[in-house]
Amino acid sequence: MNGPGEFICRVSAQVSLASDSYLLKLEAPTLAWTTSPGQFAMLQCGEGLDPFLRRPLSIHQVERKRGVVYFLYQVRGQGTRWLAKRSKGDMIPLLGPLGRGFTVNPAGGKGLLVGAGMGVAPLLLLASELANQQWEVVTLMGAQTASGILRPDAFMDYGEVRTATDDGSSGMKGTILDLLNKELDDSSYDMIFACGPLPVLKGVQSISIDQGIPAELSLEERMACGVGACLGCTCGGADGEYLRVCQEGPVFKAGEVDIDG
Amino acid sequence: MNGPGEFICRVSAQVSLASDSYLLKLEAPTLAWTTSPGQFAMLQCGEGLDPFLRRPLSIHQVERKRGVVYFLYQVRGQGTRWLAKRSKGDMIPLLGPLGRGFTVNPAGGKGLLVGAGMGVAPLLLLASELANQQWEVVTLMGAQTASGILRPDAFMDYGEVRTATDDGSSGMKGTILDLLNKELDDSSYDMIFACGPLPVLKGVQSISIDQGIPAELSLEERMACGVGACLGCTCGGADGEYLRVCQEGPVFKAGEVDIDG
Amino acid sequence: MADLSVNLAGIKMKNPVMSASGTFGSGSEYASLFDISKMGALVTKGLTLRPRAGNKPPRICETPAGLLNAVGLQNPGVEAFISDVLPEMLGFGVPVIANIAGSTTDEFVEMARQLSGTGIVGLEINISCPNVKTGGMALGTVPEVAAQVVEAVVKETDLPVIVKLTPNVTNIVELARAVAGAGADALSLINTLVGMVIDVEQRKPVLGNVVGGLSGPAIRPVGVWAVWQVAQAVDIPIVGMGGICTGQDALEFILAGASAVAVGSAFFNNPMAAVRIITELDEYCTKHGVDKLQDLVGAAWKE
Amino acid sequence: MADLSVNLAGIKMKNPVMSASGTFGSGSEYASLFDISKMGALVTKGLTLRPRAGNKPPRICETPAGLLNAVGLQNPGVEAFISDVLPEMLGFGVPVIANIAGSTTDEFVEMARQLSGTGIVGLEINISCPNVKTGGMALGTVPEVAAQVVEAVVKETDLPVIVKLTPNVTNIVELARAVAGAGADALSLINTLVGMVIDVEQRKPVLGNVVGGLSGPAIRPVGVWAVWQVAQAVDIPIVGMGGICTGQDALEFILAGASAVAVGSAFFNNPMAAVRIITELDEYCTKHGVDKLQDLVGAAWKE
Ligand SMILES: Cc1cc2nc3c(=O)[nH]c(=O)nc-3n(C[C@H](O)[C@H](O)[C@H](O)COP(=O)(O)OP(=O)(O)OC[C@H]3O[C@@H](n4cnc5c(N)ncnc54)[C@H](O)[C@@H]3O)c2cc1C
Ligand SMILES: Cc1cc2nc3c(=O)[nH]c(=O)nc-3n(C[C@H](O)[C@H](O)[C@H](O)COP(=O)(O)OP(=O)(O)OC[C@H]3O[C@@H](n4cnc5c(N)ncnc54)[C@H](O)[C@@H]3O)c2cc1C
Ligand SMILES: Cc1cc2nc3c(=O)[nH]c(=O)nc-3n(C[C@H](O)[C@H](O)[C@H](O)COP(=O)(O)O)c2cc1C
Ligand SMILES: Cc1cc2nc3c(=O)[nH]c(=O)nc-3n(C[C@H](O)[C@H](O)[C@H](O)COP(=O)(O)O)c2cc1C
Ligand code: FES
Ligand code: FES
Repeated sequence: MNGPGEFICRVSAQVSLASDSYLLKLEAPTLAWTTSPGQFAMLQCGEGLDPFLRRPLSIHQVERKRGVVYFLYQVRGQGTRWLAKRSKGDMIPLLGPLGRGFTVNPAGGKGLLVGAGMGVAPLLLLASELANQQWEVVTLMGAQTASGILRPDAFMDYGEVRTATDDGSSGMKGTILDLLNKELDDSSYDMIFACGPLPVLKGVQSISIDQGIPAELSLEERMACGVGACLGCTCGGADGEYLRVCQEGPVFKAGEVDIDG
Repeated sequence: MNGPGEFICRVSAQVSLASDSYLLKLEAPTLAWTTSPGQFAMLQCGEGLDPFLRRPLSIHQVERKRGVVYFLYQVRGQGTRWLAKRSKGDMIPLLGPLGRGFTVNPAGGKGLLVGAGMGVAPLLLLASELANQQWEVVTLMGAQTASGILRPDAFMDYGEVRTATDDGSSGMKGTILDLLNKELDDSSYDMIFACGPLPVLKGVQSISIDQGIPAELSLEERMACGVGACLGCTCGGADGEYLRVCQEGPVFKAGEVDIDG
Repeated sequence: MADLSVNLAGIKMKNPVMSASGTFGSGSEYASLFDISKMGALVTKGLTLRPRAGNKPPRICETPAGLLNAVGLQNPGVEAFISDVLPEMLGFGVPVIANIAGSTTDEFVEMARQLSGTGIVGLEINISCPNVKTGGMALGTVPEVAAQVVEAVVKETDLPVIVKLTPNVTNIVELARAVAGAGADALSLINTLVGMVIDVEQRKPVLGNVVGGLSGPAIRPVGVWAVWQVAQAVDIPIVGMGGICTGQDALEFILAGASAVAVGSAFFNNPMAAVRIITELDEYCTKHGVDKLQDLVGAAWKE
Repeated sequence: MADLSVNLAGIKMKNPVMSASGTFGSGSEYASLFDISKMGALVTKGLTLRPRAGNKPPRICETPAGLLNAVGLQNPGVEAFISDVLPEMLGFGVPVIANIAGSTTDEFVEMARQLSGTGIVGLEINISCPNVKTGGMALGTVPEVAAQVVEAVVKETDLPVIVKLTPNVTNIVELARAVAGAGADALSLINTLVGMVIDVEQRKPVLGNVVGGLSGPAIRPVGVWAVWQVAQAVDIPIVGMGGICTGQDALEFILAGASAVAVGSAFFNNPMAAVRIITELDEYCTKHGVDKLQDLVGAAWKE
């Protein structure tokens, strides 16, 4: 890894999916080649000085030969609202790749991907890399309702996909943790990779510890610099010291972090 | 006059002219019907809170039946740079019509329009109204070079157009004040209507006083509210009191203001 | 429709949204845009005993997410205000509060006297204007001096006295305690921060007055902090202000401890700001099952 | 190429653009983005005598044209800094200034002692941090207290002593005079303004620490004003900061009287900000026929 770069990227396409979510395709050849699964970029989401901070978004998918990078995101506030209005030809400054991503053991294995809501964003690139390294991949996706299950078809390229929704409109009726417990009852896995809201990550963390299955969790925190310089994005570490989500994370081993601590 | 309104206007077209200047066409039927020559609007020129203030732009031209209003403006800084990037379908919030415009005496007469650089912006609607009221109109336009003479063809619809440029690339070689002096040597006028940088307005003011020809001058000042509420946009009045450019102006009688005072 | 009403030290308002002094003219400037009677209260431009011409232009300079102003209290003087401007303000059927800016205690007292019985329902004592050479902020940075002004005005008038404080001090709580102790009925927080902008081409200050007062969203966190601190230290109600543009912004101030809020610079960004804020406050209450907005005052530290 | 160099109280810099304490890590975080040796000087994160864990998250909150931070001086302590971090900072071949934040005078003195002879070329005395309970701003608001800290440090060290002041005071000129009188070699203006943001859904402060320091373009006019006032009152050089994002912003501070400038929050908006500023300062000089940038220091009031 040579460290992040600053790129002004051309939008090559943007499409709106369900549930206020968007798939953004940027021309970013260097980023496409240098990033690894679980890393993110800081995107400038405005023209003036408001909003002032860049927005962290996970690298969702890359097409190395075409030099493009995809982001999958949900409109939450001012920055993502601005981003959703961009279209082909617009330019977006971006800093990346950033952070420590998922561990993809080249020896292969059986991996369980757990994506709650928008938490699926960093998992697609991971699924593809795992598949490349001969891993067997199963993806669990959870949401409130079927329209919140994002891009299940894309995940199907790399292995089986199972879903859970609160209302039962897609897959199992229940939470993604219910689905995870069921899945672990049925099969054994070498590794769990999870991303989603804190309660889900906390659940995965205790399941991982209880059942002795190693897990990696992708966390979120408010960020300013994105490169480890400002100490603004810390979360509690297992040994009481603060860890920088942008540098020691965003992906942590389940035992490293004190979630909601 | 019923006072200004707040409208969110759709851009119906925008075209870039010479010298970093743009012609913007907005759907604004109420504004088109209620405005009079020399009035202006405050346009919101950004999406976030930076830039924070709206930008004052003169009503350049209206097509009442089509419900459209044109603005002619030059890119100067952050706000106008943003505006120049808008295209068909974008929405722009706008407050108007604002201020006191030019006096168009329904009795008719012979009017001399003096537009220095971007100062021509408010004069086209004036030319059309004067022509409507049976005035004979001559327009003097000045700029550094030919490319700075904006829309002379549009002004030709309402009367003769004469130009002056510093380098002689269009019309007379010299300043617009030289051209004005020459014109007044050749013909007599009932009224001068001028807009442009302060030195030009100051020149027109003294010519008006010296030669006893009434003149109206359109001034500029930094504005916050645009409606007379904040007292931020004042210029010196002839009697020593401050006048609000957005309310008592932007068009003043030559004797009312102490230019650069 | 939730109950947005507030009784601010005896001033009854149907909602907590006031205009901030100096930003809303007499109200009539905005009357073609929205129904002014929807406002909770109107506050006048800062008034002085004699007419004031104000500072030399330029008086306004945009800054990131805000602006500097150095109007310098241009106003016709309290007498001409009462005869020429006040009647149209009263015509909106909304409580009108007079913002007064004396350069001495005597001037404050004299203005308080002249304004009583005119229909004005409260006085906002402006000891925080950064744009004048005498009076203004000079009276509002030393607790004892501020208290002395307030005491004299309170003695003179039966009207509720709201004291407007400057954030340009080391310890705003100390000031607030001093004026509360001197009998203030309420506080307004905050007036503008002092700032300046330099024109790098001209190599001189942009404002004719060199310095000006910084307002707008840029200063909102400073305003919320002032209210948060002061509300926990004094027992009188607070009018919160500083960059309020939306219902959410207003709620920040209310949750920090403000009973009412004032809208100033926001009008320049969006002339419909006050209407938007009132609507959004109501929506928030409805969405969150809040019957009475006043129940939220200080809720961010009370629970 | 104009002459951008500056000798800041004995610290020789090839240009006046420094990093602002706490925003630039050790510099290595940005080393893949631009050549760090292009910077005029690097300033460390605030150091304390013992390691500090810092405040509980969230520590960052965006505000209009700025941000609040409440990092709370997380750092490994001065000893670990010297052994683990300083070597890589010195490796960039750029002067390194240590920002020290004691909670007592003795701590300041002890850190000054430990840092001398380490390659550090200057000390920035941080008596203006709003995010710690002891020391910090508490030492920097009363002129006599500030002067006493500075005097003790100056006595201990041969390094140039730069004193960083807070804008959260009634009279920054008085403070500046006091620390200049106590032997400070230079001043840094300004540290952050105190502010807070409330989450209206949670009805509690966003920051784990409740309050934080407001930085970024939002506060730039306050910073320019502080420099303008202080530069005319003291004879020691000033490092100006507060929302500097462009060459034009840096020039505002220089024309107001700053000999050098620091870039902080701008890195978060644009990681290439420092490079941009250096380039634009050079362009401005070339365009306006300025041979030596230092000739412009204070030009807005000197002529
Ligand atoms: C490493 C990382 C990767 C992420 N990847 C994705 C992704 O791939 N897709 C996606 O939809 N979202 C992702 N997020 C969350 C995303 O960053 C926020 O939704 C986004 O910043 C919200 O910005 P806004 O302007 O729309 O919202 P606002 O609420 O207006 O933002 C205000 C401020 O809070 C910050 N903020 C708000 N929510 C979050 C959050 N959840 N995490 C961190 N900062 C936040 C913003 O960055 C901004 O500084 C990721 C977050 C992190 C930390
Ligand atoms: C009544 C009136 C009518 C105008 N009509 C036109 C027109 O039709 N066409 C046109 O090109 N220009 C017109 N102008 C000037 C136009 O308002 C400015 O060029 C524009 O505001 C610059 O904004 P900016 O963001 O690009 O520049 P910036 O320099 O970034 O603006 C910074 C601030 O200064 C203000 N400002 C800068 N220049 C001026 C100026 N000359 N007058 C007033 N405020 C200024 C801006 O509004 C803003 O608040 C008019 C000005 C006034 C007062
Ligand atoms: C143009 C302008 C004029 C002002 N005039 C006054 C005044 O006369 N008296 C006063 O007490 N405050 C005055 N203020 C301060 C505002 O009332 C308010 O306290 C401040 O602007 C912060 O609120 P805001 O950010 O919502 O504008 C003025 C502010 C502006 C922008
Ligand atoms: C995240 C962050 C951390 C900071 N940490 C320190 C610090 O440790 N010591 C210090 O003196 N100032 C610290 N500051 C203040 C900056 O050095 C600077 O004075 C202030 O941010 C204003 O400049 P800016 O607007 O360019 O950021 C910090 C600022 C930020 C944003
Ligand atoms: S965002 Fe700055 S250290 Fe992580
Ligand atoms: S811009 Fe507010 S009075 Fe003219």
